[in-house]
Amino acid sequence: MTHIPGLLDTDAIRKDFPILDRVVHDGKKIVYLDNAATSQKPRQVLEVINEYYERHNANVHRGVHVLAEEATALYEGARDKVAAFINAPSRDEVIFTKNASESLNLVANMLGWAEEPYRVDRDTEIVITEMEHHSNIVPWQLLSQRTGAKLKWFGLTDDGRLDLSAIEEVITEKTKVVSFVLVSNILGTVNPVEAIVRRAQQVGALVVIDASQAAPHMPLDVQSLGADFVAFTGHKMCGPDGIGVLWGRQELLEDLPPFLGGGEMIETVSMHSSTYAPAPHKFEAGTPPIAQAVGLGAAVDYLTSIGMERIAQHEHALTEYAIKRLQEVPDLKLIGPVTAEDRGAAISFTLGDIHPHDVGQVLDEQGIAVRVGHHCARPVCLRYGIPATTRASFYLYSTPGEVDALIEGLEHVRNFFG
Amino acid sequence: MTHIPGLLDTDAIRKDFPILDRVVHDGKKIVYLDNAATSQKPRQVLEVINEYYERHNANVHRGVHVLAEEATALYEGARDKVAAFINAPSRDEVIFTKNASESLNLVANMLGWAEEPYRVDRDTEIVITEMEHHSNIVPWQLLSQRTGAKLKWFGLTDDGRLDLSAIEEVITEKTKVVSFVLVSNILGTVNPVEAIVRRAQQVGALVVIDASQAAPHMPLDVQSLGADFVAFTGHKMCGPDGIGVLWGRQELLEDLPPFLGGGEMIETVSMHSSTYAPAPHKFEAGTPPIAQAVGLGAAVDYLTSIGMERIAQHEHALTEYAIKRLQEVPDLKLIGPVTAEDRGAAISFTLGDIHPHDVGQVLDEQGIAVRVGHHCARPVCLRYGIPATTRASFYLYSTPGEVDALIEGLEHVRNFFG
Amino acid sequence: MYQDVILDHYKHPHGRGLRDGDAEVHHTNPTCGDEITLRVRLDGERIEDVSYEGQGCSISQASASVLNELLVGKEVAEARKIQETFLELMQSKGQIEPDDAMEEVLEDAVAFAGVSKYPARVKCALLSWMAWKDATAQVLSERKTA
Amino acid sequence: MYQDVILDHYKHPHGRGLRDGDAEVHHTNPTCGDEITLRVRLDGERIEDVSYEGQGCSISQASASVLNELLVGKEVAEARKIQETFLELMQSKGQIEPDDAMEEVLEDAVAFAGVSKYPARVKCALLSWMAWKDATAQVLSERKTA
Ligand SMILES: Cc1ncc(COP(=O)(O)O)c(C=O)c1O
Ligand SMILES: Cc1ncc(COP(=O)(O)O)c(C=O)c1O
Repeated sequence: MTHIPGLLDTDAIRKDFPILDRVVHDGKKIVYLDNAATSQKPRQVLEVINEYYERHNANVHRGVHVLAEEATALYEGARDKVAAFINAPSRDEVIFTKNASESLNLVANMLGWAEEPYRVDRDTEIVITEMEHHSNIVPWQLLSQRTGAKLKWFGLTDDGRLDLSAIEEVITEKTKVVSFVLVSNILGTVNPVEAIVRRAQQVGALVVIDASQAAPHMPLDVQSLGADFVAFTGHKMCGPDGIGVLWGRQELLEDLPPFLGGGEMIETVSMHSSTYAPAPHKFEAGTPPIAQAVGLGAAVDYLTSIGMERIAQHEHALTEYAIKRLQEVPDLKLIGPVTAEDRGAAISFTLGDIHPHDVGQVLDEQGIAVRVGHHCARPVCLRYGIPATTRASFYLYSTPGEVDALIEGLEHVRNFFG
Repeated sequence: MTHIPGLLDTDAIRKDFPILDRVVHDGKKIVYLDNAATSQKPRQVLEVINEYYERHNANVHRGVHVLAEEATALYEGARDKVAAFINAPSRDEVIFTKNASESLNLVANMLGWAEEPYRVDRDTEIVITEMEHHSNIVPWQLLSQRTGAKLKWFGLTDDGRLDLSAIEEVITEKTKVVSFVLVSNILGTVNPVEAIVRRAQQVGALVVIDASQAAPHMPLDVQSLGADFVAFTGHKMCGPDGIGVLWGRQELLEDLPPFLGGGEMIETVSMHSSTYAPAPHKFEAGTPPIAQAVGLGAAVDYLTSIGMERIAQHEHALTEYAIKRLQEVPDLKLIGPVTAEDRGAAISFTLGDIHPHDVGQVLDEQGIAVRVGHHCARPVCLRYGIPATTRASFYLYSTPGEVDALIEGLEHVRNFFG
Repeated sequence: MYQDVILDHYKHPHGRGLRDGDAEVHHTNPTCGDEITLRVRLDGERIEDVSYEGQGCSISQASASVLNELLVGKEVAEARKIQETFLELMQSKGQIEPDDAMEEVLEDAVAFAGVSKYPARVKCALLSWMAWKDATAQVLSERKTA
Repeated sequence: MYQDVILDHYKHPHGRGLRDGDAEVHHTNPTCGDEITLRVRLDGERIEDVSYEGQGCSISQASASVLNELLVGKEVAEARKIQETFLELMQSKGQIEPDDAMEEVLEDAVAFAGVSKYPARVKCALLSWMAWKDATAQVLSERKTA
């Protein structure tokens, strides 16, 4: 085994993840390198979810019976945990959604229906970037189509970074909102938050940060980010499916209109009109993903017990090693930053003329799970003139041995199609 | 034990639900009569969810590795199961959402952004009823506020039924959409679908049915309902939290615009514009609640194995018995139909001057879980001039013994506050 | 949670009914339909009357009765202290075991200690107290602007 | 899934390149970026040429090559039958074990039987076939309106 400083004790950690023992294709132990798509779940999370359903399950809020009180305490307790995890000034700033996509759509819709000074309309501009996930592109395209606002974006440099050289022309006095990804899921790039936030604040634009690929992998402090909204998703951070988070600044959540209407989000309803509950409930219509929030709370506990700094360090060391090894593979071209600096643990590449679908399929035959395609970030592929990439992405349980397996696998791919 | 014909073998069924053995308040076995709020989950469902996370967990679609293929097959397999459960003409008409509230908001938003002939605008009318759940009121209020459309509704008769006497004046040529609940969660009323659908079709209005309290309790056949959209929610039908369903007619799903934008719902994205995937994917932005859909599939299998006809029969017999026994309690007044005909198994009542909160609390002390309040249907309370009700609601595992416990509990409540 | 003291106040409320006041407020607890209309009459700094009418559960009813008994005749400053102590007790999630000092301040209101364990009911107990606080603030601010 | 026949067609594609045609279509598989531009030239009912250019994975490339080899020279009606048989095979989720009759119709294309087990790849195999169907329909409908 390769020795690399900074790694976690993955032998111990891997014991927490039952699926990592899974054997596929007649006896090959799975090498799961598709963590940017979704993470695996530790026993600690699955047990909490089960315990919830087997002992406490009820609908939350308003119940006077034991189960309803327990369920409410667990659900709201999860909100406390998430608030602490992201250093939110107030727990009431944490809204549970179904995924990061809903979180981002929520913001876009709020701003479309908002009163001044927040309202996005035909005289205003929205700014995103060319490296956004579709979930941070399409909501703004829809908002722009529906309000007449102009959609603008930052382009990319050849080495996979945001081109901020014309920042003053992109973010202008007309800009109402700037939404960008903290860590790119396709390029791995970690973006310079401060420069963008500073300019946005100069012109009074709101800042939305898509932290879907950051929250799982590094300490996240919404206060030091300086953004107005931060979105992320549970399933990529050891939590269950079906749960996402939107953090928003309290004053904004108070001022902005609701999105989905229904049970739980109201204060009082008559046939003629309704008033809304204070945030976060105003934005949580219907029975929320209760067990999933509780599961996310357990995931946050799990990650915290290991330490987000330590996880970031582990992934950084692994990324450095992976980049080095990948560069040894003939005809392999990295798409995105070619060093581990300001970079997350998702690494995209092309391999000569071999189509990523074929790369992925032949790797899969060896038990190696990577993702191929445009990774819901097609504009990046267009930008670099490629149809797709192969992406390997790591997490706290990934090992140098798995990087080695990937490299061997790629050699096999080259021989196969060579 | 009281013998009542038509009941299920609850001894056997209850063994499937671990939580029903839960003991609360120093030794009292729980009597769970809050099923209209949420149902309990059988082992069979919890095991499938666990198995999903422990063996198959991956993000769906587009993956070429084994786990991604398995996850996709399980997720799409759940869609097949749900389609069969509601007799949908096509599996592609089944959209997974996070809950019934999202399903209803989805329809309201689609109609607000739609082109003619579907578009709801200031010259058109929306019709609902006074017995809707807030989740089928607020989305239409928001749509009406945002488009200028007029919101109208059917009132209620004194005995808890829809007052359809002026149906021709309520549903008119201007009506674009009629949305109503199939089974009321507060009154228990089963509404006359045919009469409403007939009139709506006469004037060319779309029909939306909120089947949240129907899908768990009786055979549901979207084709024989004759509606255009049907919404329901997983957690009330033995499924997990965080999953809902919207069924819609294929042509409509093709014609109507998307709601949430993001990954999975697109066909192709460039910075300038995007095209959308065909339904159902068009309406499923972001990583869907995969494990939850799989769990709902298992719930549907479970319910089907027992038989929806048999479940309906069981609940009908139990409701008949419960109504009879409740009417023996002095000062108890049923809110809603006073017979079991055209009635679901949710029974609301008041008990003299004793506030429902006190009724619920003292029942809870005896281990009996009921819900108190306005049950997210405040207009019904306003209509009957009461602040709130106490509601007992039954499911396939409920027993006559639990009805008896409720009656005894109510006697105790009366003595306590007498 | 249903201490005898609470049941007693519920069955035989003190000072119920609306009488003359310097300010009136209407508070509701939308989740359970509890409502209260409450008037405060001040004589200088002294609370001359707190009159109220409303509907609600035993907890909210009894709490209004206790409030009336406790606050009428007190100086506003002292009443505020009582209100704050009561609030603290109710938000304690059952963690505060009232000691003698607290009992001296709260008198009958210490009986609500048990209610603080039931999050869904805390609002009921606080309804009249929040209404009182609001009404009193109104009187005082009107005086200032007058 | 990577039968030698498939790899062979991938490495040495038949009839690749764009030549004159009566109709041209451009199809894409947006999920993986596969693209094909395909032209059909008919001589009465006979398929005189199917020319194509595109990018994509080995499966989509090989499939276009196989299509060219199989369909050029055939009558449209027969080609349709081949296309339908191929579609059926690809949608079989690995359930169809091609028999001699099927092999006679599909020739090299039976090698794609294994691909049908991989839902994510079925679209790749079908891309050129759908494009051919579309282009042919265009030629025929233009003829009618002409
Ligand atoms: C009749 C009815 N409609 C809609 C809903 C909303 O369901 P959910 O809270 O799962 O969105 C409920 C349950 O709460 C209901 O009873
Ligand atoms: C950067 C980024 N943003 C947003 C999302 C959307 O997350 P979800 O699919 O959970 O909504 C993802 C993941 O798919 C992502 O990687």
